[in-house]
Amino acid sequence: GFFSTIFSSLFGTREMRILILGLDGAGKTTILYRLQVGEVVTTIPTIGFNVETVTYKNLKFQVWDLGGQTSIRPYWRCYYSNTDAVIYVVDSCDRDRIGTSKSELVAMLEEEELKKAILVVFANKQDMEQAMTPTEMANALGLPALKDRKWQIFKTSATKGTGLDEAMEWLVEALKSRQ
Amino acid sequence: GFFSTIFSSLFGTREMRILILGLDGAGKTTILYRLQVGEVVTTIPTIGFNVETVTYKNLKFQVWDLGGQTSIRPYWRCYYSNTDAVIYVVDSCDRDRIGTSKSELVAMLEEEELKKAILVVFANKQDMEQAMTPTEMANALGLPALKDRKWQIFKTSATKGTGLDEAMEWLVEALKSRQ
Amino acid sequence: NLHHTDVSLFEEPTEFEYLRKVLFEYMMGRETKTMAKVITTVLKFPADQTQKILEREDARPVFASPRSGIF
Amino acid sequence: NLHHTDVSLFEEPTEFEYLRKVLFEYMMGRETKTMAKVITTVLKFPADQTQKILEREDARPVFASPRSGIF
Ligand SMILES: Nc1nc2c(ncn2[C@@H]2O[C@H](COP(=O)(O)OP(=O)(O)OP(=O)(O)O)[C@@H](O)[C@H]2O)c(=O)[nH]1
Ligand SMILES: Nc1nc2c(ncn2[C@@H]2O[C@H](COP(=O)(O)OP(=O)(O)OP(=O)(O)O)[C@@H](O)[C@H]2O)c(=O)[nH]1
Ligand SMILES: [Mg+2]
Ligand SMILES: [Mg+2]
Repeated sequence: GFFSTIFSSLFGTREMRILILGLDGAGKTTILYRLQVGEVVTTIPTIGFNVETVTYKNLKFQVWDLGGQTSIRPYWRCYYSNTDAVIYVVDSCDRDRIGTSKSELVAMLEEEELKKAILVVFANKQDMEQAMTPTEMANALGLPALKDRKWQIFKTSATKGTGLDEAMEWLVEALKSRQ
Repeated sequence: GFFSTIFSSLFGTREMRILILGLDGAGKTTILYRLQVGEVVTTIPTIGFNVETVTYKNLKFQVWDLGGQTSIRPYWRCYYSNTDAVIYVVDSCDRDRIGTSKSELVAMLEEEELKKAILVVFANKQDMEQAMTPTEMANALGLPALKDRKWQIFKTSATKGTGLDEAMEWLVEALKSRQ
Repeated sequence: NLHHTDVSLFEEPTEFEYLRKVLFEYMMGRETKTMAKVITTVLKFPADQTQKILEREDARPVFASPRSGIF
Repeated sequence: NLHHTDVSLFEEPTEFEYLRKVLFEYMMGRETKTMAKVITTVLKFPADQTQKILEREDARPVFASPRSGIF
Protein backbone atom coordinates (compact mmCIF):
# COMPACT_ATOMS: atom_id res chain seq x y z
CA GLY A 1 0.00 0.00 0.00
CA PHE A 2 0.76 3.66 -0.13
CA PHE A 3 1.94 4.23 3.43
CA SER A 4 4.08 1.15 3.63
CA THR A 5 5.77 2.23 0.41
CA ILE A 6 6.55 5.68 1.84
CA PHE A 7 7.59 4.15 5.12
CA SER A 8 9.86 1.66 3.40
CA SER A 9 11.48 4.20 1.16
CA LEU A 10 12.19 6.46 4.15
CA PHE A 11 14.18 3.60 5.60
CA GLY A 12 15.62 2.57 2.29
CA THR A 13 14.02 -0.88 2.25
CA ARG A 14 11.43 -1.19 -0.43
CA GLU A 15 9.74 -4.53 -0.95
CA MET A 16 11.65 -6.63 -3.45
CA ARG A 17 9.93 -8.52 -6.22
CA ILE A 18 11.27 -11.99 -6.86
CA LEU A 19 10.17 -14.57 -9.39
CA ILE A 20 10.70 -18.30 -8.98
CA LEU A 21 10.86 -19.85 -12.44
CA GLY A 22 11.82 -23.22 -13.90
CA LEU A 23 10.29 -26.24 -15.60
CA ASP A 24 7.31 -28.06 -14.10
CA GLY A 25 8.23 -30.37 -11.26
CA ALA A 26 11.54 -28.62 -10.52
CA GLY A 27 10.44 -27.81 -6.96
CA LYS A 28 9.43 -24.14 -7.20
CA THR A 29 6.32 -24.32 -5.04
CA THR A 30 8.10 -26.48 -2.50
CA ILE A 31 10.81 -23.84 -2.30
CA LEU A 32 8.37 -20.93 -1.96
CA TYR A 33 6.68 -22.41 1.09
CA ARG A 34 9.94 -23.68 2.53
CA LEU A 35 11.13 -20.07 2.44
CA GLN A 36 7.89 -18.68 3.79
CA VAL A 37 6.83 -21.10 6.49
CA GLY A 38 9.97 -23.20 6.85
CA GLU A 39 8.14 -26.44 6.11
CA VAL A 40 7.71 -28.94 3.30
CA VAL A 41 4.16 -28.69 2.02
CA THR A 42 2.40 -31.14 -0.23
CA THR A 43 2.18 -29.60 -3.70
CA ILE A 44 0.13 -30.11 -6.79
CA PRO A 45 1.22 -28.82 -10.21
CA THR A 46 0.75 -25.04 -10.24
CA ILE A 47 -1.71 -23.96 -12.90
CA GLY A 48 -1.46 -20.26 -12.31
CA PHE A 49 0.82 -18.94 -9.60
CA ASN A 50 1.40 -18.53 -5.92
CA VAL A 51 2.43 -15.19 -4.49
CA GLU A 52 3.59 -14.73 -0.91
CA THR A 53 5.36 -12.18 1.20
CA VAL A 54 8.60 -13.55 2.57
CA THR A 55 10.68 -11.71 5.16
CA TYR A 56 14.36 -12.51 5.26
CA LYS A 57 17.03 -10.61 7.20
CA ASN A 58 14.70 -7.64 7.63
CA LEU A 59 14.11 -7.47 3.90
CA LYS A 60 10.60 -7.98 2.60
CA PHE A 61 10.17 -9.94 -0.59
CA GLN A 62 7.10 -10.37 -2.69
CA VAL A 63 7.80 -13.80 -4.11
CA TRP A 64 5.96 -15.11 -7.17
CA ASP A 65 6.06 -18.83 -7.96
CA LEU A 66 4.80 -19.37 -11.52
CA GLY A 67 3.56 -22.67 -12.93
CA GLY A 68 6.14 -24.25 -15.24
CA GLN A 69 4.11 -26.50 -17.55
CA THR A 70 4.84 -26.13 -21.26
CA SER A 71 1.54 -24.53 -22.27
CA ILE A 72 1.67 -21.81 -19.63
CA ARG A 73 5.40 -21.03 -19.78
CA PRO A 74 4.82 -18.43 -22.56
CA TYR A 75 3.02 -16.31 -19.97
CA TRP A 76 5.99 -15.98 -17.59
CA ARG A 77 6.92 -12.80 -19.41
CA CYS A 78 3.74 -11.06 -18.29
CA TYR A 79 5.18 -11.06 -14.77
CA TYR A 80 8.66 -9.67 -15.51
CA SER A 81 8.05 -5.97 -14.95
CA ASN A 82 9.84 -4.50 -11.88
CA THR A 83 11.45 -7.80 -10.97
CA ASP A 84 14.58 -7.52 -8.80
CA ALA A 85 15.72 -11.12 -8.93
CA VAL A 86 14.89 -14.46 -10.51
CA ILE A 87 15.32 -17.73 -8.67
CA TYR A 88 15.68 -20.27 -11.44
CA VAL A 89 15.00 -23.78 -10.19
CA VAL A 90 16.31 -26.85 -11.99
CA ASP A 91 15.71 -30.50 -11.12
CA SER A 92 19.29 -31.81 -10.95
CA CYS A 93 18.13 -35.30 -11.87
CA ASP A 94 16.17 -34.29 -14.97
CA ARG A 95 18.99 -34.69 -17.50
CA ASP A 96 16.53 -35.25 -20.36
CA ARG A 97 15.16 -31.76 -20.06
CA ILE A 98 18.25 -29.78 -19.15
CA GLY A 99 18.31 -28.51 -22.75
CA THR A 100 14.74 -27.24 -22.46
CA SER A 101 15.60 -25.68 -19.13
CA LYS A 102 18.52 -23.90 -20.77
CA SER A 103 16.52 -22.53 -23.69
CA GLU A 104 13.79 -21.20 -21.39
CA LEU A 105 16.47 -19.56 -19.26
CA VAL A 106 18.17 -18.00 -22.27
CA ALA A 107 14.86 -16.67 -23.64
CA MET A 108 14.06 -15.20 -20.26
CA LEU A 109 17.39 -13.45 -19.86
CA GLU A 110 17.00 -11.84 -23.26
CA GLU A 111 13.97 -9.89 -22.08
CA GLU A 112 14.52 -6.16 -21.65
CA GLU A 113 12.42 -6.03 -18.48
CA LEU A 114 14.80 -8.44 -16.74
CA LYS A 115 17.98 -6.67 -17.81
CA LYS A 116 18.88 -5.64 -14.29
CA ALA A 117 17.51 -8.68 -12.48
CA ILE A 118 19.87 -10.80 -10.41
CA LEU A 119 19.90 -14.52 -11.23
CA VAL A 120 20.18 -17.29 -8.64
CA VAL A 121 20.09 -20.82 -9.95
CA PHE A 122 18.97 -23.53 -7.55
CA ALA A 123 20.40 -26.92 -8.57
CA ASN A 124 17.57 -28.61 -6.69
CA LYS A 125 16.93 -32.22 -5.57
CA GLN A 126 20.55 -32.64 -4.51
CA ASP A 127 19.37 -35.28 -2.06
CA MET A 128 19.03 -37.68 -5.00
CA GLU A 129 21.93 -39.91 -6.00
CA GLN A 130 21.93 -39.20 -9.72
CA ALA A 131 21.98 -35.43 -9.21
CA MET A 132 24.14 -33.32 -11.54
CA THR A 133 26.83 -31.33 -9.80
CA PRO A 134 26.47 -27.54 -9.80
CA THR A 135 29.46 -27.22 -12.16
CA GLU A 136 27.93 -29.70 -14.56
CA MET A 137 24.63 -27.83 -14.44
CA ALA A 138 26.19 -24.39 -14.77
CA ASN A 139 27.87 -25.55 -17.97
CA ALA A 140 24.75 -27.25 -19.31
CA LEU A 141 22.81 -24.01 -18.77
CA GLY A 142 25.55 -21.89 -20.31
CA LEU A 143 25.94 -19.75 -17.19
CA PRO A 144 29.69 -19.07 -17.59
CA ALA A 145 28.98 -17.34 -20.91
CA LEU A 146 26.50 -14.86 -19.41
CA LYS A 147 27.36 -11.21 -19.95
CA ASP A 148 26.30 -8.25 -17.80
CA ARG A 149 24.52 -10.47 -15.33
CA LYS A 150 25.04 -10.93 -11.63
CA TRP A 151 24.46 -14.63 -11.06
CA GLN A 152 25.28 -17.55 -8.78
CA ILE A 153 24.39 -21.23 -8.58
CA PHE A 154 23.64 -23.19 -5.37
CA LYS A 155 23.01 -26.82 -4.61
CA THR A 156 19.71 -27.16 -2.82
CA SER A 157 17.29 -29.72 -1.55
CA ALA A 158 13.92 -28.16 -0.94
CA THR A 159 12.63 -31.24 0.83
CA LYS A 160 15.64 -31.62 3.16
CA GLY A 161 15.95 -27.87 3.47
CA THR A 162 19.64 -27.75 2.60
CA GLY A 163 21.35 -24.99 0.67
CA LEU A 164 18.43 -22.55 0.78
CA ASP A 165 19.92 -20.37 3.51
CA GLU A 166 23.22 -19.92 1.72
CA ALA A 167 21.43 -19.06 -1.49
CA MET A 168 19.14 -16.53 0.15
CA GLU A 169 22.03 -14.97 2.03
CA TRP A 170 23.94 -14.48 -1.19
CA LEU A 171 20.83 -13.02 -2.82
CA VAL A 172 20.25 -10.54 0.00
CA GLU A 173 23.84 -9.35 -0.23
CA ALA A 174 23.64 -9.09 -4.00
CA LEU A 175 20.44 -7.03 -3.75
CA LYS A 176 21.90 -4.76 -1.09
CA SER A 177 25.15 -4.14 -2.93
CA ARG A 178 23.20 -3.33 -6.07
CA GLN A 179 21.36 -0.39 -4.53
CA GLY B 1 -25.02 7.47 -11.79
CA PHE B 2 -26.09 8.33 -8.30
CA PHE B 3 -27.44 11.84 -8.81
CA SER B 4 -29.31 11.09 -11.99
CA THR B 5 -30.97 8.16 -10.22
CA ILE B 6 -32.11 10.40 -7.38
CA PHE B 7 -33.17 13.08 -9.80
CA SER B 8 -35.12 10.62 -11.92
CA SER B 9 -36.87 9.01 -9.02
CA LEU B 10 -37.91 12.41 -7.68
CA PHE B 11 -39.68 12.94 -10.96
CA GLY B 12 -40.89 9.40 -11.21
CA THR B 13 -39.00 8.59 -14.41
CA ARG B 14 -36.26 6.11 -13.80
CA GLU B 15 -34.27 4.83 -16.77
CA MET B 16 -35.87 1.68 -18.18
CA ARG B 17 -33.87 -1.36 -19.11
CA ILE B 18 -34.91 -3.03 -22.34
CA LEU B 19 -33.45 -6.11 -24.03
CA ILE B 20 -33.73 -6.78 -27.75
CA LEU B 21 -33.59 -10.54 -28.26
CA GLY B 22 -34.21 -12.95 -31.12
CA LEU B 23 -32.36 -15.31 -33.46
CA ASP B 24 -29.36 -14.16 -35.47
CA GLY B 25 -30.27 -12.14 -38.52
CA ALA B 26 -33.74 -11.19 -37.25
CA GLY B 27 -32.91 -7.49 -37.42
CA LYS B 28 -32.15 -6.61 -33.78
CA THR B 29 -29.16 -4.37 -34.40
CA THR B 30 -30.92 -2.66 -37.29
CA ILE B 31 -33.84 -1.95 -34.95
CA LEU B 32 -31.64 -0.64 -32.13
CA TYR B 33 -30.02 2.00 -34.32
CA ARG B 34 -33.26 2.80 -36.11
CA LEU B 35 -34.70 3.60 -32.68
CA GLN B 36 -31.65 5.53 -31.56
CA VAL B 37 -30.58 7.53 -34.60
CA GLY B 38 -33.58 7.03 -36.90
CA GLU B 39 -31.46 5.58 -39.67
CA VAL B 40 -30.71 2.22 -41.26
CA VAL B 41 -27.11 1.33 -40.45
CA THR B 42 -25.06 -1.37 -42.06
CA THR B 43 -24.74 -4.23 -39.60
CA ILE B 44 -22.49 -7.20 -39.09
CA PRO B 45 -23.48 -10.20 -36.96
CA THR B 46 -23.28 -9.13 -33.32
CA ILE B 47 -20.76 -11.19 -31.39
CA GLY B 48 -21.31 -9.62 -28.04
CA PHE B 49 -23.84 -6.84 -27.64
CA ASN B 50 -24.63 -3.22 -28.32
CA VAL B 51 -25.99 -1.00 -25.58
CA GLU B 52 -27.37 2.47 -26.21
CA THR B 53 -29.46 5.06 -24.46
CA VAL B 54 -32.68 5.75 -26.35
CA THR B 55 -35.04 8.59 -25.42
CA TYR B 56 -38.66 8.17 -26.43
CA LYS B 57 -41.54 10.37 -25.29
CA ASN B 58 -39.47 11.78 -22.44
CA LEU B 59 -38.68 8.30 -21.21
CA LYS B 60 -35.08 7.18 -21.13
CA PHE B 61 -34.32 3.61 -22.07
CA GLN B 62 -31.11 1.71 -21.72
CA VAL B 63 -31.47 -0.67 -24.65
CA TRP B 64 -29.36 -3.82 -24.95
CA ASP B 65 -29.14 -5.63 -28.28
CA LEU B 66 -27.65 -9.07 -27.73
CA GLY B 67 -26.08 -11.25 -30.42
CA GLY B 68 -28.40 -14.10 -31.42
CA GLN B 69 -26.10 -16.78 -32.81
CA THR B 70 -26.64 -20.29 -31.45
CA SER B 71 -23.42 -20.55 -29.47
CA ILE B 72 -23.89 -17.29 -27.59
CA ARG B 73 -27.65 -17.50 -27.01
CA PRO B 74 -27.12 -19.38 -23.73
CA TYR B 75 -25.62 -16.19 -22.32
CA TRP B 76 -28.74 -14.04 -22.83
CA ARG B 77 -29.78 -14.98 -19.32
CA CYS B 78 -26.81 -13.17 -17.80
CA TYR B 79 -28.46 -9.90 -18.87
CA TYR B 80 -31.97 -10.50 -17.52
CA SER B 81 -31.68 -8.88 -14.09
CA ASN B 82 -33.74 -5.66 -13.66
CA THR B 83 -35.16 -5.82 -17.16
CA ASP B 84 -38.41 -3.90 -17.68
CA ALA B 85 -39.27 -5.12 -21.16
CA VAL B 86 -38.10 -7.50 -23.86
CA ILE B 87 -38.39 -6.67 -27.54
CA TYR B 88 -38.39 -10.08 -29.21
CA VAL B 89 -37.54 -9.79 -32.89
CA VAL B 90 -38.52 -12.48 -35.39
CA ASP B 91 -37.70 -12.61 -39.10
CA SER B 92 -41.17 -13.08 -40.58
CA CYS B 93 -39.71 -14.85 -43.63
CA ASP B 94 -37.66 -17.38 -41.67
CA ARG B 95 -40.29 -20.12 -41.49
CA ASP B 96 -37.63 -22.82 -41.07
CA ARG B 97 -36.57 -21.47 -37.75
CA ILE B 98 -39.84 -20.28 -36.27
CA GLY B 99 -39.78 -23.38 -34.03
CA THR B 100 -36.34 -22.47 -32.71
CA SER B 101 -37.50 -18.93 -32.21
CA LYS B 102 -40.42 -20.21 -30.18
CA SER B 103 -38.36 -22.47 -27.94
CA GLU B 104 -35.87 -19.71 -27.18
CA LEU B 105 -38.78 -17.42 -26.34
CA VAL B 106 -40.41 -19.99 -24.09
CA ALA B 107 -37.14 -20.69 -22.25
CA MET B 108 -36.65 -16.97 -21.75
CA LEU B 109 -40.13 -16.36 -20.37
CA GLU B 110 -39.64 -19.14 -17.83
CA GLU B 111 -36.84 -17.23 -16.14
CA GLU B 112 -37.70 -15.83 -12.73
CA GLU B 113 -35.80 -12.59 -13.39
CA LEU B 114 -38.11 -11.78 -16.31
CA LYS B 115 -41.34 -12.55 -14.48
CA LYS B 116 -42.50 -8.95 -14.56
CA ALA B 117 -41.03 -7.97 -17.91
CA ILE B 118 -43.34 -6.75 -20.64
CA LEU B 119 -43.04 -8.57 -23.98
CA VAL B 120 -43.26 -6.89 -27.37
CA VAL B 121 -42.83 -9.13 -30.39
CA PHE B 122 -41.65 -7.51 -33.61
CA ALA B 123 -42.77 -9.53 -36.64
CA ASN B 124 -39.95 -7.99 -38.64
CA LYS B 125 -39.10 -7.85 -42.36
CA GLN B 126 -42.75 -7.23 -43.28
CA ASP B 127 -41.51 -5.53 -46.44
CA MET B 128 -40.82 -8.97 -47.89
CA GLU B 129 -43.48 -10.80 -49.89
CA GLN B 130 -43.31 -14.14 -48.15
CA ALA B 131 -43.70 -12.62 -44.69
CA MET B 132 -45.85 -14.43 -42.13
CA THR B 133 -48.78 -12.41 -40.86
CA PRO B 134 -48.73 -11.32 -37.21
CA THR B 135 -51.55 -13.73 -36.39
CA GLU B 136 -49.72 -16.61 -38.02
CA MET B 137 -46.58 -15.71 -36.09
CA ALA B 138 -48.35 -15.20 -32.76
CA ASN B 139 -49.77 -18.70 -33.07
CA ALA B 140 -46.46 -20.21 -34.14
CA LEU B 141 -44.81 -18.65 -31.10
CA GLY B 142 -47.60 -19.74 -28.77
CA LEU B 143 -48.33 -16.21 -27.62
CA PRO B 144 -52.08 -16.67 -27.06
CA ALA B 145 -51.31 -19.32 -24.44
CA LEU B 146 -49.11 -17.01 -22.35
CA LYS B 147 -50.21 -16.58 -18.74
CA ASP B 148 -49.49 -13.62 -16.47
CA ARG B 149 -47.71 -11.74 -19.20
CA LYS B 150 -48.42 -8.36 -20.71
CA TRP B 151 -47.58 -8.80 -24.39
CA GLN B 152 -48.33 -7.47 -27.86
CA ILE B 153 -47.18 -8.25 -31.41
CA PHE B 154 -46.48 -5.66 -34.14
CA LYS B 155 -45.61 -5.89 -37.82
CA THR B 156 -42.40 -4.02 -38.46
CA SER B 157 -39.90 -3.34 -41.15
CA ALA B 158 -36.69 -2.07 -39.64
CA THR B 159 -35.26 -1.16 -43.04
CA LYS B 160 -38.38 0.74 -44.22
CA GLY B 161 -38.98 2.07 -40.72
CA THR B 162 -42.61 0.99 -40.56
CA GLY B 163 -44.40 -0.22 -37.44
CA LEU B 164 -41.69 0.79 -34.99
CA ASP B 165 -43.47 3.90 -33.73
CA GLU B 166 -46.71 2.08 -32.99
CA ALA B 167 -44.81 -0.64 -31.17
CA MET B 168 -42.82 1.82 -29.07
CA GLU B 169 -45.90 3.84 -28.26
CA TRP B 170 -47.65 0.74 -26.99
CA LEU B 171 -44.56 -0.18 -24.96
CA VAL B 172 -44.32 3.25 -23.35
CA GLU B 173 -47.98 3.11 -22.33
CA ALA B 174 -47.58 -0.42 -21.02
CA LEU B 175 -44.57 0.62 -18.96
CA LYS B 176 -46.35 3.68 -17.59
CA SER B 177 -49.53 1.85 -16.66
CA ARG B 178 -47.47 -0.82 -14.92
CA GLN B 179 -45.93 1.64 -12.44
CA ASN C 1 7.34 -21.69 -26.79
CA LEU C 2 4.16 -23.21 -28.08
CA HIS C 3 1.47 -20.86 -29.37
CA HIS C 4 -2.08 -21.66 -30.31
CA THR C 5 -3.94 -19.81 -32.99
CA ASP C 6 -7.05 -17.92 -31.93
CA VAL C 7 -9.38 -20.35 -33.57
CA SER C 8 -8.01 -23.49 -32.00
CA LEU C 9 -8.16 -22.06 -28.48
CA PHE C 10 -11.93 -22.31 -28.35
CA GLU C 11 -13.74 -25.03 -30.22
CA GLU C 12 -16.31 -22.42 -31.21
CA PRO C 13 -14.60 -19.25 -32.45
CA THR C 14 -17.72 -17.17 -31.89
CA GLU C 15 -17.59 -17.91 -28.19
CA PHE C 16 -13.97 -16.89 -28.04
CA GLU C 17 -14.67 -13.57 -29.70
CA TYR C 18 -17.68 -13.08 -27.47
CA LEU C 19 -15.61 -13.62 -24.36
CA ARG C 20 -13.03 -11.12 -25.55
CA LYS C 21 -15.66 -8.48 -26.23
CA VAL C 22 -17.32 -8.91 -22.84
CA LEU C 23 -14.01 -9.03 -21.02
CA PHE C 24 -12.83 -5.87 -22.71
CA GLU C 25 -15.93 -4.02 -21.53
CA TYR C 26 -15.43 -5.42 -18.03
CA MET C 27 -11.81 -4.39 -17.93
CA MET C 28 -12.72 -0.89 -19.10
CA GLY C 29 -15.11 -0.68 -16.15
CA ARG C 30 -18.35 -0.65 -18.12
CA GLU C 31 -21.47 -2.46 -16.90
CA THR C 32 -19.21 -4.55 -14.73
CA LYS C 33 -21.92 -6.40 -12.83
CA THR C 34 -23.56 -7.72 -15.99
CA MET C 35 -20.21 -8.42 -17.63
CA ALA C 36 -19.08 -10.33 -14.54
CA LYS C 37 -22.13 -12.56 -14.82
CA VAL C 38 -21.35 -13.31 -18.45
CA ILE C 39 -17.66 -13.99 -17.84
CA THR C 40 -18.25 -16.36 -14.94
CA THR C 41 -20.87 -18.19 -17.03
CA VAL C 42 -18.82 -18.47 -20.22
CA LEU C 43 -15.79 -19.72 -18.32
CA LYS C 44 -17.86 -21.91 -15.98
CA PHE C 45 -16.40 -20.55 -12.76
CA PRO C 46 -17.19 -22.65 -9.70
CA ALA C 47 -20.24 -21.41 -7.78
CA ASP C 48 -18.26 -20.17 -4.77
CA GLN C 49 -15.93 -18.06 -6.90
CA THR C 50 -18.83 -16.66 -8.90
CA GLN C 51 -20.54 -15.64 -5.68
CA LYS C 52 -17.43 -13.90 -4.37
CA ILE C 53 -17.00 -12.01 -7.62
CA LEU C 54 -20.63 -10.88 -7.75
CA GLU C 55 -20.58 -9.81 -4.10
CA ARG C 56 -17.55 -7.71 -4.86
CA GLU C 57 -19.36 -6.13 -7.81
CA ASP C 58 -22.23 -5.15 -5.52
CA ALA C 59 -19.76 -3.43 -3.23
CA ARG C 60 -18.12 -1.44 -6.04
CA PRO C 61 -18.42 2.32 -5.73
CA VAL C 62 -21.00 3.65 -8.20
CA PHE C 63 -18.69 6.19 -9.79
CA ALA C 64 -16.41 3.39 -11.00
CA SER C 65 -18.95 2.43 -13.65
CA PRO C 66 -19.36 5.34 -16.07
CA ARG C 67 -22.42 4.00 -17.89
CA SER C 68 -24.11 2.67 -14.77
CA GLY C 69 -27.81 3.27 -14.66
CA ILE C 70 -30.26 1.87 -12.21
CA PHE C 71 -28.79 -1.57 -11.57
CA ASN D 1 -28.99 -24.61 -25.83
CA LEU D 2 -25.64 -26.02 -26.71
CA HIS D 3 -23.12 -26.36 -23.92
CA HIS D 4 -19.46 -27.20 -24.18
CA THR D 5 -17.63 -29.14 -21.56
CA ASP D 6 -14.74 -27.38 -19.88
CA VAL D 7 -12.16 -29.44 -21.63
CA SER D 8 -13.45 -28.88 -25.15
CA LEU D 9 -13.61 -25.11 -24.75
CA PHE D 10 -9.85 -24.80 -24.87
CA GLU D 11 -7.79 -27.21 -26.86
CA GLU D 12 -5.35 -27.24 -23.96
CA PRO D 13 -7.21 -27.68 -20.66
CA THR D 14 -4.26 -26.33 -18.66
CA GLU D 15 -4.54 -23.01 -20.41
CA PHE D 16 -8.23 -22.84 -19.70
CA GLU D 17 -7.69 -23.46 -15.99
CA TYR D 18 -4.84 -20.96 -15.99
CA LEU D 19 -7.04 -18.28 -17.50
CA ARG D 20 -9.72 -18.92 -14.91
CA LYS D 21 -7.27 -18.65 -12.05
CA VAL D 22 -5.77 -15.40 -13.32
CA LEU D 23 -9.15 -13.93 -14.14
CA PHE D 24 -10.47 -14.76 -10.68
CA GLU D 25 -7.58 -12.89 -9.08
CA TYR D 26 -8.16 -9.96 -11.44
CA MET D 27 -11.87 -9.85 -10.68
CA MET D 28 -11.14 -9.94 -6.96
CA GLY D 29 -8.96 -6.88 -7.43
CA ARG D 30 -5.63 -8.52 -6.69
CA GLU D 31 -2.46 -7.63 -8.59
CA THR D 32 -4.66 -6.29 -11.32
CA LYS D 33 -1.93 -4.77 -13.47
CA THR D 34 -0.02 -8.04 -13.75
CA MET D 35 -3.21 -10.06 -14.16
CA ALA D 36 -4.38 -7.70 -16.92
CA LYS D 37 -1.15 -8.37 -18.81
CA VAL D 38 -1.66 -12.11 -18.53
CA ILE D 39 -5.32 -11.99 -19.57
CA THR D 40 -4.72 -9.83 -22.63
CA THR D 41 -1.85 -12.14 -23.64
CA VAL D 42 -3.71 -15.42 -23.12
CA LEU D 43 -6.74 -14.18 -25.03
CA LYS D 44 -4.64 -12.38 -27.66
CA PHE D 45 -6.37 -9.02 -27.35
CA PRO D 46 -5.62 -6.61 -30.20
CA ALA D 47 -2.77 -4.20 -29.37
CA ASP D 48 -5.00 -1.12 -29.14
CA GLN D 49 -7.35 -2.76 -26.65
CA THR D 50 -4.45 -4.06 -24.58
CA GLN D 51 -3.00 -0.58 -24.41
CA LYS D 52 -6.30 0.93 -23.29
CA ILE D 53 -6.69 -1.70 -20.60
CA LEU D 54 -3.15 -1.23 -19.27
CA GLU D 55 -3.48 2.56 -19.27
CA ARG D 56 -6.62 2.18 -17.23
CA GLU D 57 -4.77 -0.07 -14.78
CA ASP D 58 -2.12 2.61 -14.32
CA ALA D 59 -4.85 5.10 -13.48
CA ARG D 60 -6.49 2.84 -10.88
CA PRO D 61 -6.54 4.21 -7.34
CA VAL D 62 -3.91 2.46 -5.20
CA PHE D 63 -6.33 1.42 -2.46
CA ALA D 64 -8.29 -0.72 -4.91
CA SER D 65 -5.53 -3.29 -4.90
CA PRO D 66 -5.23 -4.79 -1.42
CA ARG D 67 -1.98 -6.68 -2.02
CA SER D 68 -0.36 -3.96 -4.11
CA GLY D 69 3.28 -3.41 -3.40
CA ILE D 70 5.65 -1.24 -5.31
CA PHE D 71 4.40 -1.70 -8.85
N1 LIG E 1 13.73 -35.47 -3.79
C1 LIG E 1 13.35 -34.21 -3.88
N2 LIG E 1 12.11 -33.93 -4.29
C2 LIG E 1 11.74 -32.62 -4.37
C3 LIG E 1 12.62 -31.57 -4.04
N3 LIG E 1 11.96 -30.40 -4.22
C4 LIG E 1 10.73 -30.70 -4.67
N4 LIG E 1 10.59 -32.04 -4.76
C5 LIG E 1 9.41 -32.78 -5.21
O1 LIG E 1 9.20 -32.54 -6.58
C6 LIG E 1 7.80 -32.55 -6.89
C7 LIG E 1 7.43 -31.28 -7.61
O2 LIG E 1 7.60 -30.18 -6.73
P1 LIG E 1 6.82 -28.81 -6.92
O3 LIG E 1 7.33 -27.85 -5.90
O4 LIG E 1 5.36 -29.03 -6.96
O5 LIG E 1 7.29 -28.43 -8.38
P2 LIG E 1 7.01 -27.07 -9.20
O6 LIG E 1 8.32 -26.61 -9.72
O7 LIG E 1 6.25 -26.12 -8.37
O8 LIG E 1 6.13 -27.60 -10.44
P3 LIG E 1 5.00 -26.80 -11.31
O9 LIG E 1 4.08 -26.17 -10.30
O10 LIG E 1 4.32 -27.83 -12.14
O11 LIG E 1 5.71 -25.81 -12.15
C8 LIG E 1 7.09 -32.72 -5.56
O12 LIG E 1 6.76 -34.06 -5.39
C9 LIG E 1 8.12 -32.29 -4.55
O13 LIG E 1 7.97 -32.89 -3.28
C10 LIG E 1 13.92 -31.92 -3.59
O14 LIG E 1 14.76 -31.08 -3.28
N5 LIG E 1 14.22 -33.24 -3.55
N1 LIG F 1 -35.79 -6.83 -45.83
C1 LIG F 1 -35.49 -6.54 -44.57
N2 LIG F 1 -34.26 -6.77 -44.11
C2 LIG F 1 -33.98 -6.45 -42.82
C3 LIG F 1 -34.94 -5.90 -41.96
N3 LIG F 1 -34.38 -5.71 -40.74
C4 LIG F 1 -33.11 -6.12 -40.86
N4 LIG F 1 -32.85 -6.57 -42.10
C5 LIG F 1 -31.60 -7.10 -42.61
O1 LIG F 1 -31.32 -8.34 -42.00
C6 LIG F 1 -29.93 -8.53 -41.84
C7 LIG F 1 -29.60 -8.85 -40.39
O2 LIG F 1 -29.90 -7.73 -39.59
P1 LIG F 1 -29.19 -7.46 -38.18
O3 LIG F 1 -29.85 -6.25 -37.59
O4 LIG F 1 -27.73 -7.45 -38.30
O5 LIG F 1 -29.63 -8.80 -37.42
P2 LIG F 1 -29.40 -9.18 -35.86
O6 LIG F 1 -30.71 -9.65 -35.33
O7 LIG F 1 -28.75 -8.06 -35.14
O8 LIG F 1 -28.41 -10.45 -35.98
P3 LIG F 1 -27.29 -10.96 -34.91
O9 LIG F 1 -26.48 -9.77 -34.52
O10 LIG F 1 -26.48 -12.00 -35.62
O11 LIG F 1 -28.03 -11.56 -33.76
C8 LIG F 1 -29.28 -7.26 -42.33
O12 LIG F 1 -28.85 -7.45 -43.65
C9 LIG F 1 -30.40 -6.25 -42.26
O13 LIG F 1 -30.27 -5.19 -43.19
C10 LIG F 1 -36.25 -5.66 -42.50
O14 LIG F 1 -37.16 -5.20 -41.82
N5 LIG F 1 -36.48 -6.01 -43.79
MG1 LIG G 1 4.38 -25.32 -8.54
MG1 LIG H 1 -26.94 -7.83 -34.24
